[in-house]
Amino acid sequence: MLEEVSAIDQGDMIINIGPQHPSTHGVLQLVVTLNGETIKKVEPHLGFIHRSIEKMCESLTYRQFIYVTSRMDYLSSHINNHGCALCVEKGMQIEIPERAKVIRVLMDELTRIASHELWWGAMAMDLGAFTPFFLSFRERETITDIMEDTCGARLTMNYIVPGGVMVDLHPDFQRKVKAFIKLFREKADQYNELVTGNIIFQSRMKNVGVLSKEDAISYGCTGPTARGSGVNCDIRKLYPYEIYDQLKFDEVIETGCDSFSRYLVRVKEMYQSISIIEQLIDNIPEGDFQAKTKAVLKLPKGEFYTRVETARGELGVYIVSEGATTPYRIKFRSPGFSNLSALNHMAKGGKIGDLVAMMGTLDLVIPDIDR
Amino acid sequence: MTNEELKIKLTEVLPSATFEEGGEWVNLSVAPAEWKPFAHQLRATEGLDFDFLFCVTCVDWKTHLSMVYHLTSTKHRHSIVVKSKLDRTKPEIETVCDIWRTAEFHEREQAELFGVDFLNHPDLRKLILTDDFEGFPLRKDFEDPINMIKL
Amino acid sequence: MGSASMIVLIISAIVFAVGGILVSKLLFKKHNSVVKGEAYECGVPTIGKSWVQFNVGYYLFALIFLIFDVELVFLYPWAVVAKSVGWLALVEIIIFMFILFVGFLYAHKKGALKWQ
Amino acid sequence: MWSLGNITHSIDAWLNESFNPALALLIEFVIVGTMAIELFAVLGLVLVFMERKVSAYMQIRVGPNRVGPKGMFQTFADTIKLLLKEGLTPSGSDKFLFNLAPVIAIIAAMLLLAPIAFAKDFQMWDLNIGVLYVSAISSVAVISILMAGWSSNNKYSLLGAMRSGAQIVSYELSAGLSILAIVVLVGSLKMTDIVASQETGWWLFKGHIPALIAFATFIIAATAETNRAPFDLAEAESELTAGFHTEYSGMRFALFFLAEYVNIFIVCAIGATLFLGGWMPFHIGQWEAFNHVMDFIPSSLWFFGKTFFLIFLIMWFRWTFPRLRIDQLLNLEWKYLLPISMFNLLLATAIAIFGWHF
Amino acid sequence: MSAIQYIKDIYGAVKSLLIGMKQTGYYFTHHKEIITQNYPEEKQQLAERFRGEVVMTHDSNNEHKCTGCTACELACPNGTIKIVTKFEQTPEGKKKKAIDKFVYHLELCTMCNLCVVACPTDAIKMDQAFEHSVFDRSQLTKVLNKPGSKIMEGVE
Repeated sequence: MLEEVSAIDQGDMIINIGPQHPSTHGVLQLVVTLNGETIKKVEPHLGFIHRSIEKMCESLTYRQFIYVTSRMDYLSSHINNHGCALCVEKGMQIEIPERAKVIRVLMDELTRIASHELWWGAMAMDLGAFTPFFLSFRERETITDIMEDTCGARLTMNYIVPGGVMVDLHPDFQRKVKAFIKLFREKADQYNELVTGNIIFQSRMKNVGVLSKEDAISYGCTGPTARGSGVNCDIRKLYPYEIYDQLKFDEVIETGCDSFSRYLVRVKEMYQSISIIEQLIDNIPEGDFQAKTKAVLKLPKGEFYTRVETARGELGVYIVSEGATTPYRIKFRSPGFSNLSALNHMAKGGKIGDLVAMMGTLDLVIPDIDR
Repeated sequence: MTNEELKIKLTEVLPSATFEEGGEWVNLSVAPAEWKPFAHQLRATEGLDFDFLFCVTCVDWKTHLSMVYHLTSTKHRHSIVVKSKLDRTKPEIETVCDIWRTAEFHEREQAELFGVDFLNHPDLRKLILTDDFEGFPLRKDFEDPINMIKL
Repeated sequence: MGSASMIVLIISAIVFAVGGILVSKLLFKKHNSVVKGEAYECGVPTIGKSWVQFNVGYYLFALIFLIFDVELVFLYPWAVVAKSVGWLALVEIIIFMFILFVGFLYAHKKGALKWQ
Repeated sequence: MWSLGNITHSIDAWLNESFNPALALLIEFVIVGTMAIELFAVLGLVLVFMERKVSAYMQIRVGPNRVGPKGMFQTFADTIKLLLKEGLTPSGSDKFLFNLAPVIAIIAAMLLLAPIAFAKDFQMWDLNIGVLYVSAISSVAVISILMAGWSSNNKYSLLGAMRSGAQIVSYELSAGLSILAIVVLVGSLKMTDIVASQETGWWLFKGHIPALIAFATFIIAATAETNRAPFDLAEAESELTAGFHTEYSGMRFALFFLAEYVNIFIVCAIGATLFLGGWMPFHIGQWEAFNHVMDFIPSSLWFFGKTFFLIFLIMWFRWTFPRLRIDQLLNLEWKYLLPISMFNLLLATAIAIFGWHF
Repeated sequence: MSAIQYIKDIYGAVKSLLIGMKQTGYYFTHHKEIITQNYPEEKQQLAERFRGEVVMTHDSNNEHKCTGCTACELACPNGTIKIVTKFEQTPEGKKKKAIDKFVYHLELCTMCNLCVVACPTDAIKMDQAFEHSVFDRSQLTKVLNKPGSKIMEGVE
């Protein structure tokens, strides 16, 4: 508080962006010190929707806790579940069938596209263009429809169980996904015309929120945020899980280190995800979708850490087990939390308008940060 | 570098470190007092180059607290887990946020949820909880006055 | 209808605006509370005063504007007669614009038009 | 032929016959005032509805479709809602200025109606410095924004007001210069003269390149002066929540909202008058038959058609483009628009003096 | 900045803006691209697997399959389900455990499907109903077994 008072004496202005602000996409509070329009300091205040998911999971069984994690990063809920299930499977040493692996990866990539679509629209809206938001929701809607067909829910699917997936794919799945791929390829190029090539968009994002490679590593940034700074950190490539090592896809890396390269990484990632889906959609192996597991899961005593690549970066699931049916301690290393910590560094010297662009390209999902 | 080579190298850097068996990564324990210089060496030593701190956790073992740092090197792609036992009544450990800047937020989070005091941390205010919150919610003996599940 | 229309329009604007506000005042019941009177700042109390000394960046533009706006006012009467005066008007304005443009370039070089 | 001009003349004549001149004048004033207020109300309703529908169709939605046929009465319902809302005044604000600001905004918008020629012989005040009058009055609008932003005792409002100040004063220059290009071609500041000069063709077509450039600059500057996206920095909702009118609610907010839309109408009307010939029908040189058919369409329809076309253009901008940043916005003006329009004025002068236009 | 570059910049900028306007102009003129559904009139066909709420299936004889084993209650992460059991007299005179009330708190349910998976007799399933809004929260607490219903023959 003292610091803030002294800042005011110097003719600076302290302004709250959030908790109820259109561009924070949730209840995040940023206390911004301004000099005119120039940002001197950004201080995030978190916890408005902190639910202590880690504590909650300590009282839930290994089957139950997975569903809670859908509520963390709700836009890539399926990938969160995936990470948790992988950790339990690692502890229990469950070998899951090929079919389940492929289904999981397919759903992961669909979720990633859905998440990036939403980010794309919201990002455009942050910069003041409304139309892309509605356009991106059309494709996202197609994906959620596919999800709904198979998983029974649109956002928090809870489709993954330890040992595989909950139910088998819907008979229409392949047809609908193929239709989606066609639609996506057609529309995504249009969107690039509307947004990516637009001079105002480019000038709003280029050389804004510069995060050098060293800083990105030091701040623990992962996912598209770090890849926009030239760090290769794609978990799917570095520590492949499921069948990612058998797939052909590129890790998208841009070396511009600014908002625009982060933007490009996400846009190009959508195309990569589409190519992954194309590789898999005709090659879903027959067989079980779920491995036989015991009714009550008990992880052996020990510590287990798995990581997956969510739409926002690296999600780490760290389970400390005492051999009971519930985890002794569980920690989620969420990507958004680390990415947010770099915001102050990036924002210094920028304008308020830049701050909005930066938050847009960091793709913050507040429940993911607060947990 | 394989885990065995890593162990040898780490013993050179810190002879007093004790290794734990099991797990996919090298697990080692250090005393809280030794942690800070050790962290400096982990970051700076040629061949180790642990530049990426990806997870900072605290575990309440009822008798003591234990800090867990997950480190990896973006250059050599090897990872280690460093643990440090803390006294439960007065948990104190040096901050590492000048070495890995991501630690600033992670340490603030652990500080308020477990009550760990990170010495020399630039800004150890509450990040998630309200300023007047009492207690450390993730400790095992914490009782939430309002429990939604026990209706 | 001439310049009287200004008065008519001002009166009708006031009638419209004040009348609208008064009508709406009649229609709702006022509930006073302290929270309602607070300035909106995303739901948290404001830190410090809002009426602060402000960055000079905005004012520089206002100053440069002043110079150019005066120039613009000079141009209006010239524009009306330019056609009848003929090519002399063109020569005049080229000289005028040249001087102005040099001044403009000077301001630009000095960085007055750059948002610091 | 049916025209608004004839109607006004006959009303005028009838009033002067029936009453003594002073009373007749007073009645005329009342009629004009009421019509101005009505125009305001109708414009507000129509433009808001239009904006919603345009944005909806651009965003693959249907837009308002519940109240009335195709949602026609949606804005009407919204107006009633705003009437019934409590107008809050923040406790720390400068109450006098806070209440005055929306009234000033409305007055500025209303005064701009005076020189606009809505149809043939249908104009309130055909003053001989019509264009200058428009430039002068339109700068009053920024005062209301500054007043609102400053008096609200809110940091967002203050920032929005400051931005708006810097923005509007900057863009006034290129707006003025682009208007001047036409004034040079016409040789008069009078609205009727400007319209009359376009009988053989609109300036946009017969003014060569300078008119085209002037038109483009005018549209950009008009968008900026009315605080519309992509230049809506004063109320950039993703940065400043609602900018200068953050603290306004109920009817006071509605007045700002209305003033914004009426301002759009007015700048578009002026744009239509200067570049698209105002109420003048579309004529092509010697094509007598074609011109005669065009004459058959009432002049008021021509005027409103052109104005609404320009309004649509401005709406199209809004729903396509993202917002500029404040320094980019000023850069655009001082680095691009101002030098271009200065150069353009020289070009227009040369064309006017040597008679190179059609 | 050279003059040619200056003009090129302007040309590129204007071109990119016009391309963008072409896109929105396309949607403005092509009304069949509209994806709005007027909700109460046009209801979307929900997927057959859509999870809206938990229901208990009853056949025409008002019989259900629930044995009251509480597997679902244990599986539920939120404490959504409470099973109240009672002892019933079978015709042979033996006492048999059966459900009295299957209480389901819709307001706590997150539709995670774990109870349905856990049920050994397929007594409960997910229904597609999604219009759950009520004026009083207590209406969201439901009893799933219909009054007077019995357990189906042969279900253990």
